[in-house]
Amino acid sequence: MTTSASPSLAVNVGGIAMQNPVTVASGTFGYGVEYADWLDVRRLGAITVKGIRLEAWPGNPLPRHVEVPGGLVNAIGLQGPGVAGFIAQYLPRLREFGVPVIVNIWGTTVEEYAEVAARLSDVPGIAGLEVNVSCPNVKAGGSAFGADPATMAGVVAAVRRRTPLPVIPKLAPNVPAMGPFARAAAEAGADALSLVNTLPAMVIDIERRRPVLANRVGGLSGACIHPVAVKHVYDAAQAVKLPILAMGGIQEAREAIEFLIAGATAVAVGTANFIDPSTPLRVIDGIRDYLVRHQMRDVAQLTGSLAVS
Amino acid sequence: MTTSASPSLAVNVGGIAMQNPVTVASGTFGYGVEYADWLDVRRLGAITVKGIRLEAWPGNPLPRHVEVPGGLVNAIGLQGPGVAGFIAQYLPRLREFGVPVIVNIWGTTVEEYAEVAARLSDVPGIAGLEVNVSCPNVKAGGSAFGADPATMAGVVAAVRRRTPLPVIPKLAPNVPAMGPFARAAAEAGADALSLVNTLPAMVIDIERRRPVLANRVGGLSGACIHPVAVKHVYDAAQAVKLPILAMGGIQEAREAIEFLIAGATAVAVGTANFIDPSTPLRVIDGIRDYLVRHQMRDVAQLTGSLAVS
Amino acid sequence: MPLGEAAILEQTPVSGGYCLLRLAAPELAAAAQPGQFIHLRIPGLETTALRRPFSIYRAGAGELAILYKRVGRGTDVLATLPAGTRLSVMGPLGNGFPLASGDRLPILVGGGYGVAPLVFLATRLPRKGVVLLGGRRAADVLCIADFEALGWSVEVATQDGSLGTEGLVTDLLGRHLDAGAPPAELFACGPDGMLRAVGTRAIAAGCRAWLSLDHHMVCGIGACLACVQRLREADGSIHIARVCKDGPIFEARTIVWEDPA
Amino acid sequence: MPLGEAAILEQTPVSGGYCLLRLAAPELAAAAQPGQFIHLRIPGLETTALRRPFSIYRAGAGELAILYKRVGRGTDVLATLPAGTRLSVMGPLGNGFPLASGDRLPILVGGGYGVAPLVFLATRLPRKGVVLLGGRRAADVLCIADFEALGWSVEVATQDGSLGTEGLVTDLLGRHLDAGAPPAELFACGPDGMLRAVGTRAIAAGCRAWLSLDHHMVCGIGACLACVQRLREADGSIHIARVCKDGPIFEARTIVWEDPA
Ligand SMILES: Cc1cc2nc3c(=O)[nH]c(=O)nc-3n(C[C@H](O)[C@H](O)[C@H](O)COP(=O)(O)OP(=O)(O)OC[C@H]3O[C@@H](n4cnc5c(N)ncnc54)[C@H](O)[C@@H]3O)c2cc1C
Ligand SMILES: Cc1cc2nc3c(=O)[nH]c(=O)nc-3n(C[C@H](O)[C@H](O)[C@H](O)COP(=O)(O)OP(=O)(O)OC[C@H]3O[C@@H](n4cnc5c(N)ncnc54)[C@H](O)[C@@H]3O)c2cc1C
Ligand SMILES: Cc1cc2nc3c(=O)[nH]c(=O)nc-3n(C[C@H](O)[C@H](O)[C@H](O)COP(=O)(O)O)c2cc1C
Ligand SMILES: Cc1cc2nc3c(=O)[nH]c(=O)nc-3n(C[C@H](O)[C@H](O)[C@H](O)COP(=O)(O)O)c2cc1C
Ligand code: FES
Ligand code: FES
Repeated sequence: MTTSASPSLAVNVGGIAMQNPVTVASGTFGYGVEYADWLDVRRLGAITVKGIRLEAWPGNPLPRHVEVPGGLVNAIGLQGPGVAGFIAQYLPRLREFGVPVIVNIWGTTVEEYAEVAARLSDVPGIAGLEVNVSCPNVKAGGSAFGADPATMAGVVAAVRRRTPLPVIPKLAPNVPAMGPFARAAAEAGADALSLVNTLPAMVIDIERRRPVLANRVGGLSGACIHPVAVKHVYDAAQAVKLPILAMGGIQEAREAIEFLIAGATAVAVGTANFIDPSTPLRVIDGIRDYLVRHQMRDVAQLTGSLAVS
Repeated sequence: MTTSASPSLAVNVGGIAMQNPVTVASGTFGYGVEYADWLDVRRLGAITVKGIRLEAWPGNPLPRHVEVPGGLVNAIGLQGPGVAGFIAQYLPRLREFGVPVIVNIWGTTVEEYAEVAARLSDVPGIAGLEVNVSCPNVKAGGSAFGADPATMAGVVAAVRRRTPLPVIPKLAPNVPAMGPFARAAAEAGADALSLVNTLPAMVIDIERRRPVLANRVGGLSGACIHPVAVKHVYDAAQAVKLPILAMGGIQEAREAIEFLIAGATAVAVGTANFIDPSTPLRVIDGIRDYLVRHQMRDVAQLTGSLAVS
Repeated sequence: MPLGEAAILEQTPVSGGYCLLRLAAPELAAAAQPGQFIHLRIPGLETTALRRPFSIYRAGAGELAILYKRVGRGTDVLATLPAGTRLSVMGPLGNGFPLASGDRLPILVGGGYGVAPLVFLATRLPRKGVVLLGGRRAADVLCIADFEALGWSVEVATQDGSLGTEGLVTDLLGRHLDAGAPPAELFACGPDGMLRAVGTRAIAAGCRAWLSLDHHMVCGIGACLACVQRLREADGSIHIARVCKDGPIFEARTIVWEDPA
Repeated sequence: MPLGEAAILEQTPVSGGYCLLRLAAPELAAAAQPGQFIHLRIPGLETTALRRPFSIYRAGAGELAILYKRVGRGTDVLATLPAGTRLSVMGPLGNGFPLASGDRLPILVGGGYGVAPLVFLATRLPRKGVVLLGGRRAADVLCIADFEALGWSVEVATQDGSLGTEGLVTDLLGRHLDAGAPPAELFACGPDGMLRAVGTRAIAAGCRAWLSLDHHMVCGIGACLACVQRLREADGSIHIARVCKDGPIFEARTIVWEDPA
């Protein structure tokens, strides 16, 4: 794929070696297999799958989503097959793609997070764990663990103790400052950071005077959250040395390049997959073109290259 | 303006009697006089002016704004004439409009906030103070005071001690949960709450690899923040009994009605003024039409009318 | 089926706010099965606007048609696009109707744009049968001529009585499900309330009813879990299916209807 | 001037990516002064898209024209709008050029779309003078015929030498500011670098230069403080002016140029 003149796109995110810096955001790409008919998933830097807890989980009632200007509000509620179901139904096929698999995990207790991590560490074919402490759509678990640095760090430390896999906490954007969260995660043993999750949001049907979503609230994703995410990525990169996996509103290579310049090592395409499944590949190509045009030999030169006066 | 058949639009926001529930958001309507040629400002429920501190303040270097999908990122940096300048240059003309004037205040220290409040309490023609503890665009002051409930409450309490005017803290949207802030503000003596300010954001010029804004970061406003603001308003209304002045992304009456249903007593139109200065009047008319259509006699029936199952 | 583009061949208002859209899409047309849908990206909408799903109305000879109703900003924009415009299309998606063996009389029940997939189905079923069409008023009842041209017998009910019987389309079902009527198999597409009523009657009459569900969708291919539907398996266990991928067509007996919100 | 709507009368590509847009706007046309601008809302852009400012190129007989260059998504969309489209227009905005008394020779200096307000100015100044026009290449030099028809003498400089002198428009200034030349007053509109150079030369030559600044704008009417410019008052104190409301035209001596970013 790369000729000698072509810049190097390979990156390493906390121990996960990726052929290029582009993965997909958890929950927007199913378990990898669903989109396999629609793009060459072997070209991705990694595949990040939908959140998994210990047991199967039904998710929220419908409606689970609503479109808003420049974005999408979802409250899927982390429906999933549980660890055993994931390993049996999806992992074999995922392994065949030959790209690193990042599993997004969550739990309703700290112990559950750790247990999920341990179980996933026993099976081959998983490259790393993204620890979701920021899902706004479940009552227990999710954002309840991500609202303050100490609680979040407790989850990260518990997971860390039970797995040799790279641990990547996924942080919430609705915080006053990302620095304290980034530092707490680093101290708790995180190998990289993933940011950001969706912004808690609510949409009301004014005719019925009811929330549109059955879950009342959901998480805002898509183009409109990109400038918010870039600020968080920049702040996290200033605070810690950990590699950052950045996401939020990537639609084209441009938004991904902003993340890299702000300090991200890799990026994930989320909501845009729904609109155009070829987005991750266009982003990979766009990053390569940018590097060529700016005479950079390695995407690492882009990471953190922001000049501030 | 109201015939006998017409529903009542009058509201009271923490002691500020407004003929209708629609004001303008601080910083998007200058000092009231600038837009007087473009709409009948006498029809507004109140006029909220740009942030004022003790002394004149130059604001940030240019560029101070950048357009993004569904929104605007600004870093004006609270440029203003200071208390004395405001009283001399703008207040006389503002008084003539005959609608309540809400002055948005800030300071670089807690004492300065209190001093500004005291000085503005000595002059006639000011209906209330909106206390900005959430501006993302100044180094000292602004969001530094709004990042945790206790610090924020300290500012509110200090202002409270120095003014008999209604005190309305203006809160930031980038918090894990609005409840603790709302409760802290209430306990510190706030008469109402104003929410939300802009979301901290960053936009990078990828060709130059520099932040677009001279201030590096700015605040995101406009349509895209509306679902985030609605959630905060709902949470605040669940947490405290204080009247809420809601803002963030109002473009038409629909978004304002969502805020009222979520629990707001009044709303403010911000960024939309720049695009269509008649927005506040269209919103007033749209709320009236909605009340008529839904056979409500008073806009108070709308406030907090959200049905949740 | 890779992600493709298709050019608009024709865009014609029909009646009652409905429009016919013909697309040049040879591969898609060749693969399409009745009951499947396409997921269209509508150009000119704001950033992050999702695709919109539409049932396949006709497919063949290198082209594919849908029949859509203008109901919101997506379909409003769609209606303005001139012939020649290229659209990004995902499809054909979903499971499609089972093509019955022919030993039972097929009865198609359609409401509103729900007739679209039934027309396509009528062209492929091995045996002709009866079509029951409903709508609020005459303008909402589409495709009568299509079915008649295919040799199907058509009965109509409108709520205002402006065409056919006054009442609901489900009122027309009774006589066809009578003990004395020939054994039937039902295929229905339309609003939830109608589907539910068709399902209830089919179950009572002991015949199968294939219902095409109209859930809002995001990805359209089974990845996001926005469109789920609880199903009761033969063994009584509950299974969460995705309408876009495992459906949109499910047999009435398996569907667990949620209480009306 | 209340917020109004104006219908597009004509939309014509000129050269070098420039277009002429004529609007039916009687009140606005009657009130417009040279150097003022209009703030246009461009339909079809995404939610929360700001208005775009454009200098008034011609005004009179119930209509108003602008000359715009396609440079981004707003002007790209603008260029697609057919005659008859109604646009929301705020204007006329800004202070406008002072209309000199006629005791000094007016010299107009324009670069790119900066010529637009100068054409309007040339129609209103009490005395005819000299116009110096610059651009990268011949296609960027607009309105020569306009000025000549008004009886002004035109000199051109292009960077590639494809029209007039090879070089910058400011190179043409020298001879007109010589000690021997008649006392002049300068009016300039164009890119920052050009304005700054014009200002520096005018100050050196002891004559006034009225510069029209091109700051990005939000409200366009002085309310948001997005477009500020520091000015040095006669007494040496610094004053922060709003380009949209207090400008866009300022006398060179008062402008405090920021260091290039
Ligand atoms: C499998 C399937 C087949 C369909 N076939 C047809 C058809 O043949 N002809 C036709 O006219 N319509 C059909 N629909 C409905 C069609 O998708 C919606 O009418 C359309 O998406 C409305 O888009 P809008 O932007 O105009 O409306 P808006 O109300 O502005 O849409 C807002 C959002 O809600 C979704 N939405 C709104 N109404 C519906 C609905 N009834 N069903 C699903 N999503 C909806 C939109 O996709 C969009 O995401 C079908 C839906 C499904 C699920
Ligand atoms: C007082 C004044 C008079 C002007 N007169 C003319 C004119 O007569 N003809 C003409 O072609 N252009 C003129 N401009 C510039 C014109 O406003 C911009 O070219 C236009 O806004 C670009 O919009 P866009 O969406 O195509 O570009 P984009 O780059 O997509 O715009 C993004 C944002 O940047 C702003 N912007 C981009 N370029 C400029 C610029 N050069 N100046 C100010 N804002 C900019 C836009 O308004 C918008 O908010 C004038 C600008 C000002 C301030
Ligand atoms: C439908 C949907 C489902 C999601 N599910 C998960 C999930 O299971 N776990 C998780 O950590 N994030 C989840 N997310 C968040 C995304 O991974 C991503 O952080 C967010 O959408 C921002 O990126 P985007 O703007 O590119 O979509 C989900 C997002 C969407 C839209
Ligand atoms: C240009 C601009 C200037 C602003 N200045 C202030 C300010 O001085 N004080 C303040 O409290 N909020 C300020 N804000 C925030 C607004 O008052 C409002 O809270 C925010 O823009 C959200 O509303 P909107 O989405 O309707 O614009 C400013 C916003 C903008 C866009
Ligand atoms: S729409 Fe995504 S799973 Fe059905
Ligand atoms: S653009 Fe708002 S003050 Fe000039």
